[in-house]
Amino acid sequence: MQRYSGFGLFKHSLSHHENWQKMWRTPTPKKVYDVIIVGGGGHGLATAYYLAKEHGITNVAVVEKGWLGGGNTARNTTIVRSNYLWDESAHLYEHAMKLWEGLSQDLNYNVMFSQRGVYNLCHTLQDMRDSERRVSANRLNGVDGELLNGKQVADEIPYLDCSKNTRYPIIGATVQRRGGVARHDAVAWGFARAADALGVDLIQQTEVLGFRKENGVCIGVETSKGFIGAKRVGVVTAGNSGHMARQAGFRLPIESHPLQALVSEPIKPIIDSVIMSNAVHGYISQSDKGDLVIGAGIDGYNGYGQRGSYPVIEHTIQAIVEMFPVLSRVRMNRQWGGIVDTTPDACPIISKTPVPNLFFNCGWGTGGFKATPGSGNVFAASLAKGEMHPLAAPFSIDRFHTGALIDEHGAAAVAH
Amino acid sequence: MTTANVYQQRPDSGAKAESSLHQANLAGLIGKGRKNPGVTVREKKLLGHLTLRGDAKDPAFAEGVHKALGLELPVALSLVAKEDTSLQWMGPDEWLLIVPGGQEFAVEHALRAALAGLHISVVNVSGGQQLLELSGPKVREVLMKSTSYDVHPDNFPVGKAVGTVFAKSQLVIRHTAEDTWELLIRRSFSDYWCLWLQDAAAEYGLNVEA
Amino acid sequence: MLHIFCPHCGELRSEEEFHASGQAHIPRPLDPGACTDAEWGDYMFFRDNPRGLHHELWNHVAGCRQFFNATRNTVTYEILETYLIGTQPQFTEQAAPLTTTATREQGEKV
Amino acid sequence: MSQTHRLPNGGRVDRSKVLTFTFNGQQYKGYEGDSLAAALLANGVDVIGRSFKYSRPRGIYAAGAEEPNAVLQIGATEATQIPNVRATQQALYQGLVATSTNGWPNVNNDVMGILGKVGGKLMPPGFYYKTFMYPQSFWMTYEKYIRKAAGLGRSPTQNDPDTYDYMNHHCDVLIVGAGPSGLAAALAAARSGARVIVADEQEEFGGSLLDSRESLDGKPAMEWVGKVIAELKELPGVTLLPRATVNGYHDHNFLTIHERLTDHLGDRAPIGQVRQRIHRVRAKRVVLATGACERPLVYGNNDVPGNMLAGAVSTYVRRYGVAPGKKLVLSTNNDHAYRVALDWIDAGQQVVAVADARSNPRGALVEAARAKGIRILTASAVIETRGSKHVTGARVAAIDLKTNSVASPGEWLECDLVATSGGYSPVVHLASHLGGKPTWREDILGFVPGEAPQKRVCVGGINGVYGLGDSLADGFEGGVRAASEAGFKAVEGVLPKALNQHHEATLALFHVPHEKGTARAPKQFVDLQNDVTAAAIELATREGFESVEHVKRYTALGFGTDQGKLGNVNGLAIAARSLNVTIPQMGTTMFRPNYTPVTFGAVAGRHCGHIFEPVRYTALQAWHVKQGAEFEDVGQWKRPWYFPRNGEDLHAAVKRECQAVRDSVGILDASTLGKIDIQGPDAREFLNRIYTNAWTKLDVGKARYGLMCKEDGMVFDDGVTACLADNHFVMTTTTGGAARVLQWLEIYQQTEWPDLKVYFTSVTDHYATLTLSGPNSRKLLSEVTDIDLDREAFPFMTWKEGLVGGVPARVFRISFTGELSYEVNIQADYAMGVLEKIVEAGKPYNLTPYGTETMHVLRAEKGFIIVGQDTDGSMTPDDLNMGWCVGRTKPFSWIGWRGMNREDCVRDQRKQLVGLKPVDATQWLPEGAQLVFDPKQTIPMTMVGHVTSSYAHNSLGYSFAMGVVKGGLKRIGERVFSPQADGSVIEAEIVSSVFFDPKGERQNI
Repeated sequence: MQRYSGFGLFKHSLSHHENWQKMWRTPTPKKVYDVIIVGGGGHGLATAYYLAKEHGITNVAVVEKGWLGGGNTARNTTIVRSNYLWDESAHLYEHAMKLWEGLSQDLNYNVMFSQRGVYNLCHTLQDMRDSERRVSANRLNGVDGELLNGKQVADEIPYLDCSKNTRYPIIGATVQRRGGVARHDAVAWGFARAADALGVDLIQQTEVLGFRKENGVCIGVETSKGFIGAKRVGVVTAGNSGHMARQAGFRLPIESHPLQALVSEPIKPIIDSVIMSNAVHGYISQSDKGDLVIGAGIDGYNGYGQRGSYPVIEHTIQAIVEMFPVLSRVRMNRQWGGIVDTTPDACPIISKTPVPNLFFNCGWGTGGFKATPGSGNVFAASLAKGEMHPLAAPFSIDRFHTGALIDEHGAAAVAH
Repeated sequence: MTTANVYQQRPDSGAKAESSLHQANLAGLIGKGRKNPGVTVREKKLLGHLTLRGDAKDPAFAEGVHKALGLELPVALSLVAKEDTSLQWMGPDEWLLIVPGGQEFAVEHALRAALAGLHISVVNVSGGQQLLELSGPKVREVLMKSTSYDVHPDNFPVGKAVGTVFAKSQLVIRHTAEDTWELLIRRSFSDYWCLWLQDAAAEYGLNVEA
Repeated sequence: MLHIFCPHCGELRSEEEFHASGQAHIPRPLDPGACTDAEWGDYMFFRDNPRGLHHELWNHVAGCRQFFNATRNTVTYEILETYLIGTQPQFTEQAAPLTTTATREQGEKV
Repeated sequence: MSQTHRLPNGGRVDRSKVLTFTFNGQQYKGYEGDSLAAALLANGVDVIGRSFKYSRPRGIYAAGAEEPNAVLQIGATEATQIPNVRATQQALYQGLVATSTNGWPNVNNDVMGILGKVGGKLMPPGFYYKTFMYPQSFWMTYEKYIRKAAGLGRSPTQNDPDTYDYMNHHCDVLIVGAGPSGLAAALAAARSGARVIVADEQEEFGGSLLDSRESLDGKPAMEWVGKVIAELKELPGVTLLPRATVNGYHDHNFLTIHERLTDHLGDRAPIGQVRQRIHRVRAKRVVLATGACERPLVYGNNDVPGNMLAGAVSTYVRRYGVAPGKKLVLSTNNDHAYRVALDWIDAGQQVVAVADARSNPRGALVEAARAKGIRILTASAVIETRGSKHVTGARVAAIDLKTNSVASPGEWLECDLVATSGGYSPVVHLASHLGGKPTWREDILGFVPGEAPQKRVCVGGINGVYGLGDSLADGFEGGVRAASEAGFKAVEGVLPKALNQHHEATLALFHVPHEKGTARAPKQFVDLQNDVTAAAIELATREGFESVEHVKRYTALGFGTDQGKLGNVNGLAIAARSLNVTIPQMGTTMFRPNYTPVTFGAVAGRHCGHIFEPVRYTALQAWHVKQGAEFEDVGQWKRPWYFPRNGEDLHAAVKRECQAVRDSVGILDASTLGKIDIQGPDAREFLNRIYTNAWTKLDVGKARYGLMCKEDGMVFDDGVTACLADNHFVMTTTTGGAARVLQWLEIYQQTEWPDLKVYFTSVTDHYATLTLSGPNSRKLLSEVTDIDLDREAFPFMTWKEGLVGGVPARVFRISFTGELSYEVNIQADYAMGVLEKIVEAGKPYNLTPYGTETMHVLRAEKGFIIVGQDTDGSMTPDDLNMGWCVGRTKPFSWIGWRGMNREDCVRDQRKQLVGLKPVDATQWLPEGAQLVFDPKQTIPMTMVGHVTSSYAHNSLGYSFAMGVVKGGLKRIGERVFSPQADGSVIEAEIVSSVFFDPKGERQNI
């Protein structure tokens, strides 16, 4: 792999950048792989990378029906945090957070992970109770978190309307200072480049149409370019998981909904951190390019259209203007939608399935991006060993039968 | 066996009564608006409101209602009225009956008598809602600012009544005469509606009538 | 923003008046006690979530407060029909084309 | 010198109305009717900004929505600042203040520009992915400077003084664009009697006719426009919206229009007017007459001020009477662009030469130019331009498209304006917002709308129909079609005659070759706003980015405020060539709303400030305010939280209120609790199925507490339900749960058990509820009621009707405080009168109003739960130690029963609700605090539960709490610990959750 550095950049500038290598190959699929990852998004690419790097399994293919990182990796609001309430989630997301913290160096690709701090605003007494509960749990789980009072919030977040005149006055907030944002595309490309360098085949423009089973055991995937054999198959197709499960012959406790986001025109820095509010339903950060990146809750109905309902956009912007009245004259540039796979307990499914050797990693709802390295890391370990990684084990499909849900709803009605 | 508990809820007389707009101080705005206002607001307060439920497909139900009220059951999205009494379709098994204040007890008895033996429900909701009449040449514009329902007369002729969204909540809009409309507002939301309407009508001029 | 024909009101109304309540035609098991945990879990949580025709339950919350069913394409968002609770859809994945080419939608007054 | 570049006559500006404006601190003059861009050009302003990445000087490039460079900060005061206004779309007004958004110390002498020149080479696309990685800790510092340099304009730092609103419309036909085809469509549709809305983004209707050389019926084309507008205005049902951009095409023919009502008058709306309005339109049919947008050719240094779109030059000359130069060189690959040469000559300026990439152009306009003696260099193009802050020359050379190379050294032509035209791109944005993929048409070298299920008709330029006569006919036909599909009978009409000129085909040239090759040539910009060059696109493909989305994301092509209106097709063409595929194989990126940016305030509408969301009040609100209550938000309700007296804080007030209730009597406004009237012969059976406990034996006159679970067995609401008659009940719910519970009942009745005969009606608003609680409540109430309050006659958990304060009331004897209590329900209209009588009678008893906080304390002392505070959606009744409320033998498998018997719900060591008593009675356990058995363990600790409710100030005299603890009910008497943020640990004993009057004697006196 051609290493990236400031010096390298200078050297290439002398030859007018005519000699940069391809970031990844365009391989022809082999007949059989040790592991096939279905889905070339951030999670899938990370899985492939960690399979190769940490488990020495390099005979791996990532099969992607479109282009790498073209699903929710390309359509989210790039927030990274790990301040989840329940132990199982906190441990998983904190695992991801630790990987984020060295990811650019690990991948030799700047994913621009920027620990600007993530604030969750409190508007009611119950918000304060829930926040104390979450921050207290975070602290005892080794996840950083602070609970701020109204005055501290006003001091830390300029232009936030902390007056008593608002409809839902802000009375406090939690902050995770290690939380922040990352450059979403770079995450997919960085993992892809590093995985490719370790020998992983990235097979784009190839759709998985079904799973071939022998004696009920998965032995490979049927694709638009023919059958590809595999000892184990991991499916990581956010926004399409229900459909893939149907191809494999079972159902999931998942419904796919549109999740919308929008950006403003680029403006000079005004929002320095990530600010989220469940009560008024909106969250906002500012990208390095200057766009205000804004999102809200999911649309109410199932949809695979990568677009959502206009009233959701209205409500979101109303929330932003309510929180930051100074932004009223700034203008919205572009809106879009992703497709999120939601589960009843707002937690992912990282699990074996009724089909032996077929594993699913899905149901991340609105929280997938922030988990990318952690999700890939534990899924890779599970695929390598054929047994679920301890951090992944609580996220099995079985919990929807036994009742052992990990209910993040209370803590994350508008999770991201 | 008594099927329902019905009691006279309104005091005889002399008791202090406040409509839901009392605290929004609509009364304080009476006569203080612009001349030739685009919108005139009038409270129709302290009327008797009864929610009637029953099976529209059962002829006995329709007959009973007619017997008690002298009104035909209105079909979907419509309103029938006789003098100060109106009966409005609210849903396939639900109607809203509005009668002059104080009559609701007697009317409920009459209805229950006429519908005896049928599976019905009559509920006095007089304290929870009231009518707000909007009239004037600019009412339609104010409604267009407030609801995504089509209020053009082609779609919303006089005599029609619909439940829909209004600003960030829900209410019923009734078209009662060419430039006259009624909003059926819930008590606890009254303050919000009042502020909303004042704001929406400001550019056209708003007058409050007693 | 969807335009939904309420079969009770007999009109097309804006999405804002409605609340989506998930997949339709999921009857509550008549004898829950006879269900295994897995069966009960399936009833509560597992859904078809199709890409294409979806039969779903809607409530006209701002209007007549009634529930009804709709057959909607989850990719194009076209609504092929709305129908009363207790009745069956005309359009099903097997029986109908995924998109209609009809120039008029249900309830459209022209 | 003023308006040096203003032509002596011509244009649609009103020269009698001189307007003064300021740009970068300097005052200029312009005319009414000018755009800001036109006025700047009239004053010879070259450099209006610096580019995003390389800080290169930039000038006005276009005349409309596609402008990439002239993106300015507008506003005379801090509160009225508007970032990123396109000068081409901003009408000039008296006193307008504009500044450049980049450039330090100013746009003409920019330090970053020097850096850009030096460092530009180090900033290929994606350079930031390749560097700034080491050392790890430095990224935040690098980033700080990157952020400072990025962004265009700035947000105001004061609140917006203006207001915005919505207007909802329903129409038969919405026509987008009021150019020739749109107006023809409007005539056809409107004459049929349909409800028609015509929206156009420009200051006035006319579209391309506003600067057209062409005539209709032998008269200037704008005369026809005037006639059409006059006719449309007379027709009922027609709404004309100029200055109104249709920004989004959403599902089911819902479109949003952003109308700028006052932006042409000033930076602040006149008093009493809204600044901007969003029209939310549901259209039966949509006619898209959005036209086409000229695209430039890509050549070296094509960004130096003085390079301009050919059509824009014509616009400035003919519409504004402004000549943005003297000596023009035109580089084109098509016939249409020749009109700029003719307009330029007509304006008395010099055309140096036309470079036409085609080898033998013979179209009508070409011949007209030849006839005027204009020098035409064929098979040639402008290869590059020169000039630092303004163009001083252009090199025209022969090009060989087969080999994609320069075929002659060419010659440098001295000029001060280079007009460029690379053909036209139909404006397919709206047609594609819902995902309909546009299709490439090789004959017009542009994407046209693809098939889509939407009920829409595309007419004119968007279809690649460019001739005026054809466009009118296409528009009219489209209008007829739209109206008839919407149910109207179209009437025939006669269209004005246009001279249809012979146009030859456009040549497929996008990127002009350079001898040095793309990587080494002077920068050839594809996306001017984002500084994306042809070399950058080639580099992206070289590095393996093969999909259009990848190329776009890697280079930032099309991510600007112009969303790539000029650059996208050129970028695609370059990428396609580089990957050796065709343009349609390359495909397009997604088009998403908005077409042009929309003010946040306008999208928010009036839903901000005091009417952001509904506030709900009870009938007693005025009284609460008079008593000085502090309020708490509970759902949409404002509820009195506590009633401070004489400067008391929360704790002091609550302690006093608690004591008053325990000692004498207090009064609470409980009107916000949900109340549902339930009638029908199956009401009782329904309650049996929906509640966890049994209702079969509840007699008329009695009331009972019930829990509701979801199918998973988790508690989701609770309340008291009373039997009013055999078939008649009234249910109470939590305040926040009222709407949810009613929905819950309805969904089961309507979809699951339609055979059960029962009706539900909300009476939450109908009744006001006054709770009198305390040992003296009976005495007090007896003074204002005729009801027999005797203990035997009116026992606990029953209800009576009678007069209270002279008003008929239904009184429930139930208790949430543990004290003797009465809940008085009266029709809300009469609540205030009744309250006043009770308060008067209460004076001797020190009747004390109390709020939600005191209510919470008193109920916690009794161990009563609050759903949502002591529960979180993961607790069964058994977890709450409320197994007594579970009907384990009810015949029907009620909602929740099966769920709470799943494997995980019946295991040991579930978290259970218990009381917690800090060992140090003065310590307060924070609500939410996590609990552990072993405080000395290392992190991550094993947590065993958390505090749900906690009160240090109460009637007990010591701090106590409720909380959930793993296996807690079997651990009564054991200790738990709560490690705090400050390192301290609070130790507490696990106790029964009933702290006060465990036998329940006081409520039963």
